[in-house]
Amino acid sequence: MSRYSAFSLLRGAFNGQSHWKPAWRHPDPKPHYDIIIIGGGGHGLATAYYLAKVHGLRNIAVLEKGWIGGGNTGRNTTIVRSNYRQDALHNFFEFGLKLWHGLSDDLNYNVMFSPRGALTLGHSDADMVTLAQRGDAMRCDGIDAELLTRDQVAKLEPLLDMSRTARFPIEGGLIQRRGGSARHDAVAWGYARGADSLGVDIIQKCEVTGFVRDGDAIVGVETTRGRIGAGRVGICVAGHSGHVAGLAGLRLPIESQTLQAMVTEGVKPMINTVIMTQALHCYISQSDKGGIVFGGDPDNWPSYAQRGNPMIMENAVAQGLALVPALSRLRMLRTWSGVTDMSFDGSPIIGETPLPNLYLNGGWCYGGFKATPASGWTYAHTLATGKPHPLNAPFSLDRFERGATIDETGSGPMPSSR
Amino acid sequence: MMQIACPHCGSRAQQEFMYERTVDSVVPLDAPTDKAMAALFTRTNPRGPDDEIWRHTYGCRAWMVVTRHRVTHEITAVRAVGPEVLP
Amino acid sequence: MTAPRRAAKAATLNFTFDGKAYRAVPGETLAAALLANGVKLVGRSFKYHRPRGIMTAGVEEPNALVTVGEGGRREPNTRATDVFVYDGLVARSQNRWPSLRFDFGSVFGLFSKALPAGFYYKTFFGSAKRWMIYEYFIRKAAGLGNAPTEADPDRFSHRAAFCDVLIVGGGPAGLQAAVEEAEAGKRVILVEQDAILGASLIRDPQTLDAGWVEATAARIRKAGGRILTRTSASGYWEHDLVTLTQLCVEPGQTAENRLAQRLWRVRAGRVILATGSIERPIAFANNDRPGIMLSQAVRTYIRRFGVVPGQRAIIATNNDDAYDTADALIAAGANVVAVLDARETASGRAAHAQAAGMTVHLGAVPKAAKGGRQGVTGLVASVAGATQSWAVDLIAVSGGFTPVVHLHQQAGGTLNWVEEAQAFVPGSSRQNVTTIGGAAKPEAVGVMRPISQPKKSFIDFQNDVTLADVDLAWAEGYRSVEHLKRYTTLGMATDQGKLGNMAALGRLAEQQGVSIPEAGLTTFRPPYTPVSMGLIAGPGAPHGGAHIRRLALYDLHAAKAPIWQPLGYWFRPRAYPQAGETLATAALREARAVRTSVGMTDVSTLAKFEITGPDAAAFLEIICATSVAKLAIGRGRYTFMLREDGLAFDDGTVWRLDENRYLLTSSTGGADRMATHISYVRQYLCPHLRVSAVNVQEHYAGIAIAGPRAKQVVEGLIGQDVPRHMSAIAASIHGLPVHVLAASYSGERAFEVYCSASEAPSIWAACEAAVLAQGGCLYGLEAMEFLRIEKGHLVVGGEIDGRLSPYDLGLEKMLNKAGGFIGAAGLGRPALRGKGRRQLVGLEAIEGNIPEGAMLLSAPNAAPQGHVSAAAFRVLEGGSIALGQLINGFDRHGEEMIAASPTRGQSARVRVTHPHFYDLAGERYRD
Amino acid sequence: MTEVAISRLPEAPLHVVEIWSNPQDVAQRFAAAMGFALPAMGLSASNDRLGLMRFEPSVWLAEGDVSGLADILAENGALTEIGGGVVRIRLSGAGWRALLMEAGVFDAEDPNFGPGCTAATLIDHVNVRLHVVAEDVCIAYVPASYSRALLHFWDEAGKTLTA
Repeated sequence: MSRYSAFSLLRGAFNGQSHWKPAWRHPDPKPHYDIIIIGGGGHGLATAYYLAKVHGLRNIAVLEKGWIGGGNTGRNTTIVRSNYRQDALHNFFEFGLKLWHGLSDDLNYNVMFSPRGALTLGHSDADMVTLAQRGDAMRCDGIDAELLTRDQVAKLEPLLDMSRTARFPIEGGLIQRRGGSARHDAVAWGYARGADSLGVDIIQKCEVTGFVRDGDAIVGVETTRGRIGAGRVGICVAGHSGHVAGLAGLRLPIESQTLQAMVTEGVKPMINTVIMTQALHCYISQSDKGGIVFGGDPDNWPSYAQRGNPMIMENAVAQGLALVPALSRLRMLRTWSGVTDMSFDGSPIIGETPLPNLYLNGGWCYGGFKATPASGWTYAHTLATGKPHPLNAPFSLDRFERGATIDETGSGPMPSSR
Repeated sequence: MMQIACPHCGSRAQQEFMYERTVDSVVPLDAPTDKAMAALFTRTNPRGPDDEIWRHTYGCRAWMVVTRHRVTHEITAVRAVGPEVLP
Repeated sequence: MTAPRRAAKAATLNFTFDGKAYRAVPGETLAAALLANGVKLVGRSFKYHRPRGIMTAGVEEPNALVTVGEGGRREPNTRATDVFVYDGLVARSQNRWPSLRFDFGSVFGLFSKALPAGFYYKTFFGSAKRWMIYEYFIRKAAGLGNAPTEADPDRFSHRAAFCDVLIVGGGPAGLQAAVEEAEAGKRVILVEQDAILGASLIRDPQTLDAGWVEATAARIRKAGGRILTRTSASGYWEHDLVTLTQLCVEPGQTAENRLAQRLWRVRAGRVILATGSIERPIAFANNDRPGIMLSQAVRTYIRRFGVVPGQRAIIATNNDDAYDTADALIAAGANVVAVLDARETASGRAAHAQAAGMTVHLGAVPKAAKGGRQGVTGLVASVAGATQSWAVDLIAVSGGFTPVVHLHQQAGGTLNWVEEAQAFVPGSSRQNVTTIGGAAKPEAVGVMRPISQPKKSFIDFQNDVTLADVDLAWAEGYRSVEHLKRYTTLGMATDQGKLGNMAALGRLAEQQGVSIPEAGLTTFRPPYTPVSMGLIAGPGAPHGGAHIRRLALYDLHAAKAPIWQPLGYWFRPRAYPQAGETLATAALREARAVRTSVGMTDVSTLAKFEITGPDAAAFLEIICATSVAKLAIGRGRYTFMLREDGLAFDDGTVWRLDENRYLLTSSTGGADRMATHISYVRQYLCPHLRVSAVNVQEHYAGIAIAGPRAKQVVEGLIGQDVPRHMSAIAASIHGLPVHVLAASYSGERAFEVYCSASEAPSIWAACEAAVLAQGGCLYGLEAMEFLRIEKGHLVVGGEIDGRLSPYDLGLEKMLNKAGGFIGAAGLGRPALRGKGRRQLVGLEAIEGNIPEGAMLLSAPNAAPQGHVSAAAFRVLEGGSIALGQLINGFDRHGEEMIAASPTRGQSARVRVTHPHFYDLAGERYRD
Repeated sequence: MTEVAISRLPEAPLHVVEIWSNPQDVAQRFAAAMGFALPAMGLSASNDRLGLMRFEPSVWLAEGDVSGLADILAENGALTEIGGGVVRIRLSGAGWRALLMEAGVFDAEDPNFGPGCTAATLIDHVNVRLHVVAEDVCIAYVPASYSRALLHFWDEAGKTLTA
């Protein structure tokens, strides 16, 4: 692996940038791996990276149906934060946030993680109490959270409509200053390059079409590039978890829905933080290229279509313009959609399945991107040891039937709650 | 944004409708806990057609079963449910 | 034939560019007007800040981006080729500092060798904070124009339309299709993004009779067809829904009726795409200089606008179409020094041109342009292997044609590769869409491989992506076309790759050693051209798509200038402060009035359902987790509802008004959810029941009258005995029918008076007079909150937060023992009975005031074991009290804890108690 | 072509009529007693004291004098008053169809949607019930809490109507 640095770039200025090696190999699959990870998104690649780096395993393959990072890793709004009310959630995501802060150096790949603050606006005194409660829960567990007054919010984001007559008046906010955003593709590519350099085989254009079983136990996978044996198999295909688990005969507490996002044409800096709100269904940030990145609610009905729906977009933009009226004359340049695994309590599933040797990582709803490092780390632990890490133990698959759901919004038990 | 053929009103815009759940996740009133929770908490979630319950909430308020393809969103059947009604 | 030249005296419109005044002819685009005024340098590129001019005459323009308009109408990144000049137009160049001519950012161009594609992934290491320092400068350099800082003064409309046939594109094919469909009796809509119809006929008018366009348009209109110009089909969605964006005025222009743009949502039976094609540039070194223009654009400027973009031109092409440009230039009096045709053998058209005396070089491929920011001065090309150069001031290029297949692909259609046109054309589609005209049959072209220096050969002009960047991405293993796009940012600029994608694909295919269709293709997603955010939001922008719901008694409340509180879509009075009062003092005064005399409040927003029929009780026993069937006529009781997973989600009261008639109330915030739930159970689960469940939330206004003197007040109003606690009677006030329900949320003797909302104002006025006469007052939500917390009553969203079971809430004893209700099965889940559940408790301050929302800790810095869901003060005695959720809380009464709110720097020492602080025996609400 | 007048009508007695069993029998009793048939989906019917509009499969909206209806329904259905929560807005002039397309999703421009037709739909996020009473008059039944917002929207949109 050629090391990345400013110096190596400068060197390239004199050789026409001809010294760069491929960031990862394009190997053919071996007949057997100790661990196979299905899904070459950020989570799968991070899992492979930590399996190699933390657990010292080498005989690992990541199987990707298309091209790495082409699923939800490349189709989100790149927000990174750990500001959850429920302790199982904020502890998990905070572990990830700490990894984010050192990720570029760890991977020697600049993932452009920019902790410019994850700001949640409150629109009433009741919202402010809810935000305080969330912040207090975080602070009591050692996670940064700061309650902001109206004036502080106005100073931080001068283009917000702070008038008292606004439809959604802004009473204050909760900010997690260590939250922010990152460059999504770089996360997949950085983990891929890191994992590859540690010997992991990343096999693209290799779709899993079935499982090889010995009794109940899973001992390999059938793929479009032939049968591959495995000691343990980890599903890591959020968006399509139901489909892949279905190949093993499992029904999951997951419904796939479309989540769309959009970006405007680039403009000079105007939005400083990642703006979210307690009461509304939109989130706004500005990319390094200057585009205003906009997200909203998932479509709220099942779909595997990677295309958005104008009515959801209209609602998100209407709310965004009510908050930041100056966005009106910017032009929406591009929309994209991901297929999200909507779980039935809004929280992910990482852990064992009823089938020996088969593990599941999915159910990320619309919050998977920020989880990438923590998900990879804990899933690697689970796959390496066969048992969940304490951080992902609460996110077991059987929690629904047991009655131990982790419901941040209290709106369960269905993804499209009434 | 789909157009759904309501059995009572004819073809109408999706905005008038709300998705409820899949037919296989209906929890019968007399189901014991294990069966009820299995229905409530697991889905086939096919990458293909499925039977879904929708309501024409902002139209005739009636419920219906829509057979819809999850990738193409093609709707192949819509069936009325509910009490007996006059034509 | 000589082309018309633009007459200077026809230029009657004033506009400015970078502060300098110019004049334009009506009907001219800003680009045409700038060219006519001799302005060549118009913008700067995104990454290297290279000087750029006008390259196209359409929506595909990558270079000539300007900011137009002022104040809240300022539109950055407007294509100069896609805005028609209006009087007073103000345009500014962007992405330059201090000026367009001397742009400091152009130093990035000097370092371009060290800044290849994806350079930022390989440097700027260190902590995230350090990256933010680099990022600060990167962000300042990035972006193009400046966004407005003010609100938009104009309106945007959303309009639905339905038609049998939607035709996109007002060129010859589209017009012909539209007139045929319209005259066949179909409902037809024809859209054209230009201000006038004709498309290619405007550029090449000789191909059809003069007047054909106007005559055809008239026939379409006569047959009832709708023609929308300045309207672009921007998105093709599900089930043949196409969104159209119509500019009612030009970007930045003031609309007299305040309507800036209109979004049409067209549901079409069939869609015909006659979208034509976009000409491709040619990759050669410095192919981005001002003065290099697409061949058809040159023709457009000459023939449509009478503007000749150069006097000494050379044409580089791989097809026949560009020879028309040579003709147009010559007709306009310009000198065409040569046509460089990449094809090895002369086509008929080429031979004809040669015969007519034109200098045509076959097998000729451009290598490099000469010149700087003020325009090209020459071109170097390879002609049959030898290098040759010419001095020119205009290079017209035509690298072939890319059919506009965006909408077809958005509709889920496939694409087919046509080798002789080197282009993808629409294939099949699962939607009802067909493509006709040039987009379906692009012109044949010769294959043309770039032979120039890759580093300076631009393929994505705006984002400064060169052939070298494509090569580097390949070398580094970014092999899928999606990786290529993302790694190089190709196609991500405001022109969305309309010009450059095919060149990149060709290069990628060359690297892979495969044909272009094998190399893959990126997906086009909406919109076809960028769409204003204000238009997407539409008329909903000011209220975020969420109208405020107005109380029936709004005017009466507003007259008292209350403090309002948002509650879902409603705004309700939170307190009615008197002179000098704060929210807290007003609320306390109001609450004390309820405890000591009488108060009244508006409870109209509560969810209310009238349940009628022989099976009404049976139905309610499915919805409610408590028993209902034993309720006597005229009696009511508290109830709560569970989700199917057994957790509580709402509560309220149920009243038996008559033998087969019940009234069910539930929370305001959960009203819509409850309405859906009730309908689902009634229509889907229990279609056999003989019951009518009607949502009467808005029909009935509700007024609660509470306090020790409430009985006298209500007796006086209705002129008869009041019902005893949890009983209901029908009565009248001033002759108007009301229901009087004796229910208490406050803990005092209390009544809820329900009446038709249309009659509520007069009843409210009567009640208010009676209450004031008894020394009472109005109270708002804040006082209500004080009262209910002290009484230990639950609130949906607070204690009933969707995470607790009836066991956790202490409601187990009220569960219907017979079961059969929704949620009964879910209650059987083992973890709901296990240890470690959060349970409802009361909290009493030992020291300090309990902060609402605070965490409950057993010691400082210990992990939280619960939280405060609602906090208040004892209304009469004072003292901070609260309700909370605490792990195993039922067994912990008497324990001391800390209620800590680090975000507010507040904490209190508390004692865990029973969650009732007032009148435990419930004596006060009985007579 | 695009003129439209918008006015709020005075309150009227409105009831929900729901039939839960034996709908044919009820329909017969109704027709016999009232002199007109229960209207089919999407239609209205009336005599000089009572009009019925059908927006739902088993529910009719009754406007006017409902005396005698309870007896007709007997054990097969029920009558529930809802007039307090509904505001009637009259849209008149040739432009009413175009106005309803603004922020709408229903094809009010369909020539088959003529006098005697009813439809429930969403307009500017508000659930509205429409009743065409004449070629150039449509009455909208609007939830009272949203009526001011919708009136304001229609006033604004009415200024910029085009065919």
